[in-house]
Amino acid sequence: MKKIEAVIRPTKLEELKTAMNELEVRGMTIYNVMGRGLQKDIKQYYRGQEVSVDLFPKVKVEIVCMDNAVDMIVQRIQEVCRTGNIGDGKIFIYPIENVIRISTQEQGEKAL
Amino acid sequence: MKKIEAVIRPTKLEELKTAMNELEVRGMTIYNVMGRGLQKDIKQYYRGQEVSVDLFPKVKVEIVCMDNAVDMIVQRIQEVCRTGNIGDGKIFIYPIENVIRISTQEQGEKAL
Amino acid sequence: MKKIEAVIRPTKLEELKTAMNELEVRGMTIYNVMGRGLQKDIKQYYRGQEVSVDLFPKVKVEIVCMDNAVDMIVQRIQEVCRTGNIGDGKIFIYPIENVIRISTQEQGEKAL
Amino acid sequence: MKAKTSIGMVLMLAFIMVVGITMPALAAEELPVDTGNTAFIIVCSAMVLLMTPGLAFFYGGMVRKKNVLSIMMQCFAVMALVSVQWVLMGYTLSFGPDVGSVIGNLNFLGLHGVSIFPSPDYASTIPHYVFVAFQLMFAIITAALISGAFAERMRFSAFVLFVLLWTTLVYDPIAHWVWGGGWLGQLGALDFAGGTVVHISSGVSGLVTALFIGKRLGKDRDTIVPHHMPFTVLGAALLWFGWFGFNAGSALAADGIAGLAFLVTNTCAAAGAISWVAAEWLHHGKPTVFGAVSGAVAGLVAITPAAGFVSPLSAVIMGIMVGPVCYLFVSKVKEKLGYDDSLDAFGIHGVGGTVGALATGIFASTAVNPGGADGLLFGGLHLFGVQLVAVGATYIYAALATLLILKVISMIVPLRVSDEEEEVGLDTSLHGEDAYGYDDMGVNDRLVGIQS
Amino acid sequence: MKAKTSIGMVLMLAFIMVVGITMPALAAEELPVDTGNTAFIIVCSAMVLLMTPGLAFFYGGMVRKKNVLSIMMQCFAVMALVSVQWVLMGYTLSFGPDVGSVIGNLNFLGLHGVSIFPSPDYASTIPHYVFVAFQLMFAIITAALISGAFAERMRFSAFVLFVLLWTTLVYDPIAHWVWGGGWLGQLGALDFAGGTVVHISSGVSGLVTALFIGKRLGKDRDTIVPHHMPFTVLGAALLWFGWFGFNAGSALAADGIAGLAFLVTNTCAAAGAISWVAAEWLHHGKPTVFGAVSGAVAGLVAITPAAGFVSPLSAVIMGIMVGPVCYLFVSKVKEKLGYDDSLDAFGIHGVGGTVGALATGIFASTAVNPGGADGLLFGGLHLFGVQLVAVGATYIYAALATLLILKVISMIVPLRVSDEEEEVGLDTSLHGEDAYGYDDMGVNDRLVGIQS
Amino acid sequence: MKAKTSIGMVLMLAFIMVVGITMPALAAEELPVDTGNTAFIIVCSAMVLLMTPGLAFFYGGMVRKKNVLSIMMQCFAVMALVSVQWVLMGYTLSFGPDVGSVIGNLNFLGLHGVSIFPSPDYASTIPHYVFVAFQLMFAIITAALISGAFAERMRFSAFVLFVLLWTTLVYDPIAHWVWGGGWLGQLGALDFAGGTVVHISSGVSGLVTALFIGKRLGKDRDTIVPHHMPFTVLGAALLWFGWFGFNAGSALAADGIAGLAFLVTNTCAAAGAISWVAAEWLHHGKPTVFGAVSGAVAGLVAITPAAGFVSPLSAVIMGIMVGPVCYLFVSKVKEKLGYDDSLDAFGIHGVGGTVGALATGIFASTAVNPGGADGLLFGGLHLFGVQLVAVGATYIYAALATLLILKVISMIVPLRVSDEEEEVGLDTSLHGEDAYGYDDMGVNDRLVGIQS
Ligand SMILES: Nc1ncnc2c1ncn2[C@@H]1O[C@H](COP(=O)(O)OP(=O)(O)O)[C@@H](O)[C@H]1O
Ligand SMILES: Nc1ncnc2c1ncn2[C@@H]1O[C@H](COP(=O)(O)OP(=O)(O)O)[C@@H](O)[C@H]1O
Ligand SMILES: Nc1ncnc2c1ncn2[C@@H]1O[C@H](COP(=O)(O)OP(=O)(O)O)[C@@H](O)[C@H]1O
Repeated sequence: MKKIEAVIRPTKLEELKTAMNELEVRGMTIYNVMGRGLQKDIKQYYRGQEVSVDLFPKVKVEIVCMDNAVDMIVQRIQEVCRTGNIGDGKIFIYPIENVIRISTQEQGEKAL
Repeated sequence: MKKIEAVIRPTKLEELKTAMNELEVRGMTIYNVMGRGLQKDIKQYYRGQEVSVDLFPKVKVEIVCMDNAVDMIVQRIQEVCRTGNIGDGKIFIYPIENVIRISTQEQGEKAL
Repeated sequence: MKKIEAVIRPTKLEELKTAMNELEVRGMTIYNVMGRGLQKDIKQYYRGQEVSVDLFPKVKVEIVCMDNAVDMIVQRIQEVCRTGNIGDGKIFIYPIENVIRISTQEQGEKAL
Repeated sequence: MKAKTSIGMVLMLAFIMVVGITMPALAAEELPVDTGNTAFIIVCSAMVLLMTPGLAFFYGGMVRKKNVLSIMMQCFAVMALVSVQWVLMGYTLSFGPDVGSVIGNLNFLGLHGVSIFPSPDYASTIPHYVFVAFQLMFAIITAALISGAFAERMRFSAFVLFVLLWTTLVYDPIAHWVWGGGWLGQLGALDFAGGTVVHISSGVSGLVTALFIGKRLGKDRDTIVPHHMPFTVLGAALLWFGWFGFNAGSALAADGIAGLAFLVTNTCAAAGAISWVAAEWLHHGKPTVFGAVSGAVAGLVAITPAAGFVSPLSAVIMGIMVGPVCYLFVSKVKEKLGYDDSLDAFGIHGVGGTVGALATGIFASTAVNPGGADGLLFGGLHLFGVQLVAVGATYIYAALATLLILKVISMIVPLRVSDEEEEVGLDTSLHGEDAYGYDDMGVNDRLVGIQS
Repeated sequence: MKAKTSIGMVLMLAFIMVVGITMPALAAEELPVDTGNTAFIIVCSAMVLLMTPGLAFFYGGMVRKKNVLSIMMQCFAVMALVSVQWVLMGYTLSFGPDVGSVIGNLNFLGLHGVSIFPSPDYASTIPHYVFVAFQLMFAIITAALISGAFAERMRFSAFVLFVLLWTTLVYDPIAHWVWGGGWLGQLGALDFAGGTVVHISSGVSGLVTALFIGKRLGKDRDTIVPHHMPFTVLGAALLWFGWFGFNAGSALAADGIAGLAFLVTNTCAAAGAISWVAAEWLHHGKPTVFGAVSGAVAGLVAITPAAGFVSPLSAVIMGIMVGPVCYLFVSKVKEKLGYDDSLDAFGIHGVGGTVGALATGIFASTAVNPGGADGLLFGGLHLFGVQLVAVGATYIYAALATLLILKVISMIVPLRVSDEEEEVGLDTSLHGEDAYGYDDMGVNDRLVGIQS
Repeated sequence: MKAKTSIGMVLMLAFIMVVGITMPALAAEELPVDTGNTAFIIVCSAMVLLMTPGLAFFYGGMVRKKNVLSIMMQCFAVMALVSVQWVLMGYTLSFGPDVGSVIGNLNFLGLHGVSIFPSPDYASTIPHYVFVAFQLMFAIITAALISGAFAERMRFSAFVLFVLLWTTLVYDPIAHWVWGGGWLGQLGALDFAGGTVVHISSGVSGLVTALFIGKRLGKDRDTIVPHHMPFTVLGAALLWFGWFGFNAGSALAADGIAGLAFLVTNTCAAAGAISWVAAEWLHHGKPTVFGAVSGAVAGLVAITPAAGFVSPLSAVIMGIMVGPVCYLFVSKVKEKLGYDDSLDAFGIHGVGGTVGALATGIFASTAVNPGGADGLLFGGLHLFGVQLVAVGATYIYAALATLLILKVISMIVPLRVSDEEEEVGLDTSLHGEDAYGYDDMGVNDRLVGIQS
């Protein structure tokens, strides 16, 4: 099994959920993060003090799946989340050893 | 070493902390996430607009531990967090290569 | 590639960002977490009810980098984030299998 | 059910139209209006109205994030329901010509006979409509106060029934007893702005309801803490502000008594805040904001019955007394007795109101207000006795009538939400809303769900 | 550009100084001041001023988190710009001596000739300055209301131009028509506190602007939901409170009509909240807080033109009518027609104002207020006709004038932000600020960026 | 320590009872009360009281999330402490019969001799209690304003001492000098509602304290930005609203001067907002909400001393002047000089108050208010000189007395929290509370900790 971690534009979340529904990928965990890659700083002003904002709000979506589903999911995330501009986000893939569904105690593949 | 990641019902957090205290597992990192697995959608209404909520608030608890402690901890999390209903959450187990305690520079097992 | 995950004092975030800029490490993902390690509980009071707070606000910084950059980065994080007191935080290092930049579809090293 | 509702609506509309159209207000004796007094009571009415949203924030900050809207909804529902009930029949039950010293008759049904001229019976220098409006605001805030006792677990439909029955069967009669020509007023009980009528009646009724419907889930295991303290501070500020209208306005004229009421109200609020914070600071070592605002409200409650009758220095003493008493009550006694008065409606309003009503029997002084009476300290034994009777009668009547109302309602609809609804939170389960969209996904954009 | 601005500033300063210094206020007839009425209207003015920040929160809670400051900025900008415009020339255009029944002349330019004594023409028991201030507050809230229609996408510089032009070319004339001696007032149109002048004019102009600048990005795909419901509740509470000053103050005296206006205002707000919630409860099964506060505001809008002319029972009926009508409008009709009136400025103020203006022609009764007129229900055919004319004229004039203004502005500066600015959010892209620092990094400390 | 506290309490109670009981208020000359004026000043008092919670939100939004409650606690503490101090001795020090032109005597100790009838000496148409209450509200807001200068680092116990000493030793005398029959009033200094008494005195004292206790940790490294801008907007709105009571109420009657004060107050606030935003827009290219509300407050500060004396057009000019001056001060001068006036108590109130006091000496005109005086522009050289003296005297006295007070307190208790407390945040470390429970764990349920 693998964990796919996609850090995306917040505005793309709905589309991504829809796309995952189409792939019948339902299980996912999502949270707000701040991040930076190649995106440039923004300036803000408070009573004349200039402040440089160098972290941007993103959403991180975690999807754990079988090895053979990885390509398909990553492919779809890219399609949906790409605008072609800096700031589109990144996808990270990690190894994972086991998954357990708490309600039923099922493990591994069955627990997904 | 392993990282155990449990996505649980927010209401179970206190019990889980108590249970971990009993196992003398103190170190943990916790944050709010939204997630979905098999749970069904909820409807909300805003001036007559129906909105379908398909992400549910969960809490993610991360515990890094020695390999031999994994089973005991996972076992305990399941006991405490199971109500038997859909929405109880999931546990994920990942490999981890090293841990460092910043204050002392201890590494690996000692740093836990 | 590796993922470095540092759970640090919120007040150290700015310095850490500056330090990473110096190392020319720009990509990172950051979010608020609550955690505990060896830190002691704090008491709060609400209309005379004592409440024991046993989770402390921390910031988690995730940096994905090439294998050979890990030591340098970890070293720098430790320098910047250490005050020598309990509560300085921890650094975790994980294996990671792949990274993809969504905007360009670059993979692996190039995507960092 | 829809058919039934529609028929009911049509009937009600028909009734209203018949009453409204066939009975134009009678232009009566045409007493002259005093513009100063009228300006004063109109503005005071607006200030008292603002107390209920103030309460929504005061209470709303104290509950958990998942229930904040349910509290605000209850407060707004009270504003809406009681406003209409008052116009239709509440006012006449409270202030209609007396029937047997216990209730008003139906002369003013649908405000028939109320006009733009002063009534000779009440507040004869201000338009009758203004008196109606001012008194309405008291009915609203009283019913709203109760909700703090059973927050985070009552079914909204049951709450709607409760408010309508309670305001009609409990508030309206008690208001009549004290201010509308009823037996307590005749007896000589002093209740300047509503220590018994407002605070004891609501506090006691809240307590009874809290006992009746039981504790919140998990209450015994966990301490439930406020989710948004600045809201509670905002609410306390609006309450303090509105309370000036409440107490000073109860003079029903812009005169020296109103000025006295204003000053002692502020003084007792201040002293209450100080004494509560002092008590907790000594007790657990931290002066808290929650303590400061709670103490201020306790002080405001205590001075309410006394406002036009005591000196500023007596107000200092009353404030110093009420803070620690309420603090002890909500932090220790409540815990001991083990009931779940969620936001201390009884602990602050019931207890504070009792302290205030009795203190009125101690500190009232004709040297300050010749139109009042002398309390214990000034040799007035009688007054103290009467105050005891007023307090006792209010406790007993409010408790029994509330119990009856709850029994009746629980035969129609469950008072309490299901355990699952309670766990999910009332905002989502009862009202289908979340308070803070921005806590969910999408920092910059909250685009939830696909349109249906 | 800097040079141009500086020159402009110098010129303006010079103008102001010349006018201000060479023309001291003339101490005129010295009509006596009634302290009660003056106290009343001063306080009412303050209450009406508070409605605009109330609106900032009412609206601010409804937008997405990334745009909340842009809404608040628009409301504050209106307060600032219209306040100065009014003193310089708005007041004289609206209330200066009549020119051809359509506009005021320039006699009061820069408030020349306005003094601490009452004007013989308006509100002759209160200082002229007080009348100016009270009327100013109406001009402010009206312009602010419009912004709800095109929230989350208008460029701020375009908004500034829009406010200045709109208040001068749309509000000032319409106010003159109805209240300043213009043709609608002469015709006998009843608009106690601004059903047409305030609510229809702003609602219609909002709708036109929303159509002109187009929908928000993603509007068709997603349902955009409020980011902070308690703010919306707070805003509604401040609006309800301030509306007492708005409607009761429109009597321009602390008298029985003011009292009537106060009571029916409260009653209609309450009935509006009830009927809206009833409608949605029947419709989708949940009574919402958002529905309750929206219904209350709809009720307040509807009663505005009628406040001094109808009985409390009529106010109940009007409230029951307006809730479902507005609910239907914002939940169904708007969707059908497919325009993006972001926060329902038209759906509540335009529609509710129309209901109210027509209902005034139905329910007004000289039995309640001898100074008013009789509506349809009391045999008054004429009034209803006149109300129709007033509504129609306001729709047409507001729509056309707004369209013209938008055309002109769009030739100077784009009305709408760029897509990227819209996606990032107006707070950061237009104003360089974030509303909630604490949502970002650093739970305990928000130390953003390196000092420049 | 407990024993000591108890003894102190008993002694105080005894004192209060003796004074309170043995000295009933003397029913004096019984001047007639004007209901309009009384209604006005009572309501204005309530509005001014609301300014302090307004300030709590204005300031509270500006600090970091970890310190928001500490600010609110300071504001509430001032409300509580000064209210009691005023009744006990503050009023008599400020407004008791004059002793040597510098202070009031102790005739009104514990409000002995103050009654429900007007005082012949002050505001002879309103009850003496009302005058006491109105003046009290000024004492409260003044002390609260200071806290902005040393926010996020002062120990609460030191703050309590500071407030008590400062209000007694600084505010009370200066109020006496200007309004209580003291030397500045005798000299002819014009300070309609408190430019020197309120704003300069608090601003200067804040600056001195900020210098005395030093900068916040990390101040030099990071720009500390507001954590909750909507709170700051809410606070500014409540300040603007309350300021009407502050300035118009200072006429002490509901008359034309009150009306003038109202209108110029609004005008100058508006012009201040416009000019600040214009300045920053030209300077860094973005018009900010923070700028708009800061400019409005600066405008309100500037008009305060001038409110009853200048024309609306002069108010426009004053607003245009004060915005850029304050903006320059807080964005550039402060940075240059390197002190840490956290929330610009000096930058806005000190600087704005100075601008206002001097502008009064320029723009005041007897053509507008015959009871005032003529400023420079109208040939009045004398007034400007006197204003300079008043400003200078206030600067010097406030600075020296504050310094002395700080020295004394620092010998009793450290003024500043420990570095660790400061890093953790004052809310948790001093008050044992968190502002926003919902930011912590448990989205739906916040169940913190096991009950102890
Ligand atoms: N090396 C990295 N380690 C951790 N997170 C990263 C890294 N690089 C990028 N990210 C995350 O991915 C997000 C998207 O990156 P971004 O720079 O905006 O895209 P790109 O690099 O394609 O321009 C960032 O905001 C950050 O949260
Ligand atoms: N495949 C997955 N990848 C990532 N997170 C998941 C996945 N499946 C479930 N989760 C997380 O676990 C939580 C609990 O899952 P849930 O569906 O409620 O339990 P179950 O699948 O047993 O019904 C979800 O809300 C989500 O956060
Ligand atoms: N075993 C662990 N598993 C997961 N997170 C941990 C673990 N130990 C520590 N942490 C995280 O690291 C943070 C810093 O740990 P802390 O106890 O404060 O440092 P130390 O252990 O050096 O005293 C904690 O708040 C928690 O978020």
